[in-house]
Amino acid sequence: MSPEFATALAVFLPLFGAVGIALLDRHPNPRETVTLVTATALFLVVCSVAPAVYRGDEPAVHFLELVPHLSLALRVEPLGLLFALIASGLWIVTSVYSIGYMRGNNESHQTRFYVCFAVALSATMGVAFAANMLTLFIFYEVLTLSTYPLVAHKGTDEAKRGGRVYLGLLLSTSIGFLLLAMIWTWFSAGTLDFVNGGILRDTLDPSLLPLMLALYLFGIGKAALMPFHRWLPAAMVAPTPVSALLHAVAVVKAGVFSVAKVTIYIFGIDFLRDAEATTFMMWIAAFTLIAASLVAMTKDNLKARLAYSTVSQLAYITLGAMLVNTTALIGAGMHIATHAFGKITLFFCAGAIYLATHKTEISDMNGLGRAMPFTYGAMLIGALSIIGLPPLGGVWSKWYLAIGSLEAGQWAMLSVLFISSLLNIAYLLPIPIRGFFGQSSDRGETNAVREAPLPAVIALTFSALGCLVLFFFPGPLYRLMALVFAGQ
Amino acid sequence: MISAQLPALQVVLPLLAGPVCLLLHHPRLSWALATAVSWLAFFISLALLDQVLSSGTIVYALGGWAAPWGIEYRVDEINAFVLLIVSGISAITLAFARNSIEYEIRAERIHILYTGWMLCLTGLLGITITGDVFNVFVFLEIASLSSYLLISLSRDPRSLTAAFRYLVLGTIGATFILIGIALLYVMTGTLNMFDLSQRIAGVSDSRTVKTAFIFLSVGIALKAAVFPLHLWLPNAYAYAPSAVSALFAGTATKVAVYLLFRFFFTVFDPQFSFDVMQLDRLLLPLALVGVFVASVTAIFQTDVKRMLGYSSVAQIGYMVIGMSLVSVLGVTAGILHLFNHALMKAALFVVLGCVVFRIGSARLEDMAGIGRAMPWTAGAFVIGGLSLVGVPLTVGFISKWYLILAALEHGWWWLAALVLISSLLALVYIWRVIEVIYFQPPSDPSREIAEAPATLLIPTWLLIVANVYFGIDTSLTVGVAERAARLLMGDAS
Amino acid sequence: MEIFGLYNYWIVVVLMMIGLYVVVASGNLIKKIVGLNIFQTSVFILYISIGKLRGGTAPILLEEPAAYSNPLPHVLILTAIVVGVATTALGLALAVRIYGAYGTIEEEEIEEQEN
Amino acid sequence: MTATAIAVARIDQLFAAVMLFGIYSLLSAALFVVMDAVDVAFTEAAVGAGIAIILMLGALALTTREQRPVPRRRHWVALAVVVATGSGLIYGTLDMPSYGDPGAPAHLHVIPRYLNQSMAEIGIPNVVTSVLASYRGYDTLGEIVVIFTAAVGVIGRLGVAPEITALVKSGGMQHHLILRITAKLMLPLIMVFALYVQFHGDFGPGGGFQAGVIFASAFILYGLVFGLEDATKVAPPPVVHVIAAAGVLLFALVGVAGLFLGGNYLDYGVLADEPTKGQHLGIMLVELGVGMTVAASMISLFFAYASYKPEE
Repeated sequence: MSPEFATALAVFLPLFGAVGIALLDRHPNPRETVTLVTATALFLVVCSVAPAVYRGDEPAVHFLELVPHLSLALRVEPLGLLFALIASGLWIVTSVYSIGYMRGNNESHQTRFYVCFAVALSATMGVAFAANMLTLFIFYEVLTLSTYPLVAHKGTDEAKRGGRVYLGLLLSTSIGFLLLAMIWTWFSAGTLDFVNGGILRDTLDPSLLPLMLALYLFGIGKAALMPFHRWLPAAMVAPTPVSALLHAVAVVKAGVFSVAKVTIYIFGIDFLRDAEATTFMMWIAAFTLIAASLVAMTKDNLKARLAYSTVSQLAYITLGAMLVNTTALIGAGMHIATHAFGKITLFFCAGAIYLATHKTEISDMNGLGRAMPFTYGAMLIGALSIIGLPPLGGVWSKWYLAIGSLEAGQWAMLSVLFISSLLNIAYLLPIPIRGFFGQSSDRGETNAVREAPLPAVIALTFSALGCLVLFFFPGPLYRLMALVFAGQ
Repeated sequence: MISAQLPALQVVLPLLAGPVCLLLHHPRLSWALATAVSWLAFFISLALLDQVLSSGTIVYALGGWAAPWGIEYRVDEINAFVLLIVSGISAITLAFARNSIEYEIRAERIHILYTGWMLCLTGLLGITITGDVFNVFVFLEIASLSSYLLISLSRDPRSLTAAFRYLVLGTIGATFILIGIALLYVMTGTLNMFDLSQRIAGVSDSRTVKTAFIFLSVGIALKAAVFPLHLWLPNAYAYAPSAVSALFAGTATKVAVYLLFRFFFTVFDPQFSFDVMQLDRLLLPLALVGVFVASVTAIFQTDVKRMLGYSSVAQIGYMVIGMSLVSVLGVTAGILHLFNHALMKAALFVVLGCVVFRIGSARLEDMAGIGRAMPWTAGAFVIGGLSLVGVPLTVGFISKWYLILAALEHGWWWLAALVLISSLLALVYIWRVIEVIYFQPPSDPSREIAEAPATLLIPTWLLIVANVYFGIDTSLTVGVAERAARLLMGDAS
Repeated sequence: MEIFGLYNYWIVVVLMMIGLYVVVASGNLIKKIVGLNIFQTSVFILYISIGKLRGGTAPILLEEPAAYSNPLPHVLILTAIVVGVATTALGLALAVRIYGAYGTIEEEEIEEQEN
Repeated sequence: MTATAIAVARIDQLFAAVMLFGIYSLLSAALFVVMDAVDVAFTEAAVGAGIAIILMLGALALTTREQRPVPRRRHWVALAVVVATGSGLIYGTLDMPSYGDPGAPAHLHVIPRYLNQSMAEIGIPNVVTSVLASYRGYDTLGEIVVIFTAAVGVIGRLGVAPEITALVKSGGMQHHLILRITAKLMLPLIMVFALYVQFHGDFGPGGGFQAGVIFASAFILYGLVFGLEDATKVAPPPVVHVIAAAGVLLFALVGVAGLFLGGNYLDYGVLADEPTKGQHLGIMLVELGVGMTVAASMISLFFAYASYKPEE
């Protein structure tokens, strides 16, 4: 299988899977088999592209020309590969988890759920491999649209309201700002291709640069910069597997991934640094970072707290991009990976707790850790990884981000990072601590609690292990990120 | 020999079919004839476009009398394109019409509907193809009278008042056009468009020509439902039979917008229209206000057909915005949107036809929960709606793309932003419907709703596929629109 | 400026405007149609005025050369008259049907019923 | 005239308004004669003062005769619209060539050919007919399509009831002996006159349209006097519809015949061996088509109004 074919296949494979799932509407077991097979196959396909990329190749596929000089095309570069690997790999884990969750919870419309999930994955692959901004934009919108039915899945008034906020914010920012920025870029540069060193250097008046940057960064609503972050907490009405894979990994990472892509390949980091255009957006990111952490502390609902934590963690990545130096961007890229593992673990745990006890508020979860040791163990690992303590993967990304801010001479940002890490401890650690040491008000009930269904436990154990692995073997990750800048 | 006569056949075939439909006096036979003739007209228009693209403007003297003494047909890139739109939409919606009309109209009136349909098609094609201003008026009246008839054929009594209101406003508009033609004739002594364009130059600073310009603009704008002269449109679309709404949405206002292009850019030259008369100063703000007011009004409609009517008013605003940018890019965007909007609105109205066919109403609350019972219909609505919003891979996106490029070319990024924001309003009114279709439980769960029959679904999906296809492969649409724009702007390069 | 050469047109304009006034102001559907007719008829007069040639005769060719008035506006207006009566017929038919459906042909009363 | 028009605007009695409009229409017909437009005058008299009035009265009979007075607000709105439009128009006339000016562009361009060449090219003295039927024959085709559309429209909206339940009582005015006899005397005369107008259009004022209207009015007279039932016996509505459609088809097919004989659409020159003969033939056929459609459409309009019965 040539890398080019594999690249194209990665986008289409989940779609084929979706068709298969739809056809097997009334047969749950074969249907879930299709999901698992597709997920595994997708991961293998993405892996098969990896060697070529590590060698420095960039497999490219050209589909068709939409408007003259503007094509639908794919091109795999290291950053995209990183994102695709994480998303497709975690899809397998999440599929296992969802089977346990959806059945354990007797959810309705399961076929629609799996179909939309597969379509969302296809879109994620498209975002990851897009060769130009237009292709990225198209898949970005497909991702929004295909996840909407997942968010509004329950069909209750609350779910519909959440769905409306979700879709409204994501589509309005992307159409209102991002599309405008894109067309402006095309108008100035005559292209939207992702090119090393950027395409705007000689074509855009530097005084307009901050405006353009703001349009892009706010336009990529999935990166959840304040004040356009409201969709993320709203999306928490979705079933937990959705929150786990999509709203901790695929969707939000598609956002920050796009931010990184735009920074590196549209603007070019040298151009941004020379023009000193990023200061404003950097402070917005810093503000989001701190503010979201503070809000997270006030949330008693577990998923809401995790959602705000995600908002804050995404701001790390945007901040890294806005520091515009290689080290910070490597840190940002690695944070995409490490946070993905950490946060998906936490969401898996939240779902497992809900499955086992139907509890959603942190204050009700005292003492559950003793009844659900696997779940709470995994949760502790996930939390520590996100806080950035060894021996967990989260250390590395924070390390590079910190170095990056020093390199940029941004002492203020360094302190923001530290303060935020302290805040992380303050809002994440109490959850496992209450679980293990808290006294439940209703002891009899707590004793009756068992672990969640086996598939769910397997999944969360696996992702927690992932956090550990990333600490001991960050090499491939780092090499991949370093490759991004090798050419520059 | 035939190929030389295509311009005449383009109009005469439907014209002949009209009376024959009446004579047939049979619902199915009339339908079959109308459909056959429509497809024939579509192929003729394809052939015409091909001829124009390969060998330039076609001039056809009716009666063998050369213009300006006789009436001539003059087919260039612009009207060849519009002919294609009109005949194409008619052909597809007719394929859809048979079942839908049989359901919505009393049997003894069906053949009259198809007679009217053919006459309307005759009128629209005639307006588009002709190179003579008075001939425009005559065919405009054919199209208008048959539209009043078609609208009023619906069973809903409100269609009568809608048709009457349209009749009064339409006649005022036509009379304004008539006055404009008189004033032009006084100053130039000719009725031929090409001849006019040459002779107006000599008298363009006279007050008479300026007045003529104003009267023609107002008259045609009334027909095109340009804001704020759109008041007749929403009810007319809402209460007409579904297939007829689809036909009108795809063709009638498009032809009027084409006429605006024709008058502003060919008969009067763009310099006169925009530099001397400063038309853009008036048109652009009006169009913008129109886009927003109509979109917001659409949001508050409870009848989805009416909602789409208001949406049409907004979309016409985009075309006018493109026009008033007075650049090759802007005009390209305008013409492109003419085509694209015809596709998306026809598609959406046809979808509503499917809905009405099964649930007997297009009111929002009655459509609750039909997403499950009618997955194909609902899916078509979603795609058509997204196209209206301007999501990539649909035609709507391509229109917006060019419109915004044109705005940026002027350095008017505020306009670009406003256009984008307005498409969010479209998102709101479309999403209201989608949410009700999919996520609201049916108001009457005991009622069994079946999916629309294949005879309705196939034409519907043809239109939907066209929406996607022309959103991906834009070589035809953009290519022709760009050539047309260059021609209109007098930019030969 | 030959102001006096234009008085004919001005009278026509006044007539037209009376017609237009009736259309806009009247709430009665049939009266509206009557107004439309006056409006249109006045436009016809405008056209025919354009065609008139001082000292001309009707454009029916005679053996000996003569000055003829312009026949083209006549042709156009023949067409326009037909168009006008066609519109009138259809408009009135609609009005009759509206009366059948609503029991009135006053615009305001119809609107009240529709809402 | 102005007085009549203003009276129409002020009066609330619809019946009177319609009658006044009839007078207005006749006055303008007279004006047309003064301005050398005899053909137009002929038509305006027949249509404006004839058919249109009959239609309006028919509509009044089927609805109501009183109008509610115009509310004040509307009055001002209308006045504003009118003043704006009117002053615009007056402004526009300021640069117009003065009335009857032989130097006006309208008399210098295009027209000379009609006046000087039409005898040679078409061979009939009435230039109006030449232009109407040949040079701009296509407009005329459009025109009869319009009237046909209207007829279809009225039939479609009002419908012709199978058993005629007439507003005009089926007995008509049969008991008026004088009326009946006058009518019987008049009818043949009117019909002959109609035929004369139909075929004399080449030489004097007249032609298919006027003839059609006259023919139709003769028929309407018959219907009014002898009752609708008798009238429909003479001319059953389906037949009338067929004639209306056939007229349009005739006209359009004459054009198609031109196509087959190697000319352009509506080129009559190729219909016979000599161009002028062809033109003659073509114009005669086309005028016949016009006459048929107009007469039949007018009659079916009359039927539709006369037989209308509100549903349920």
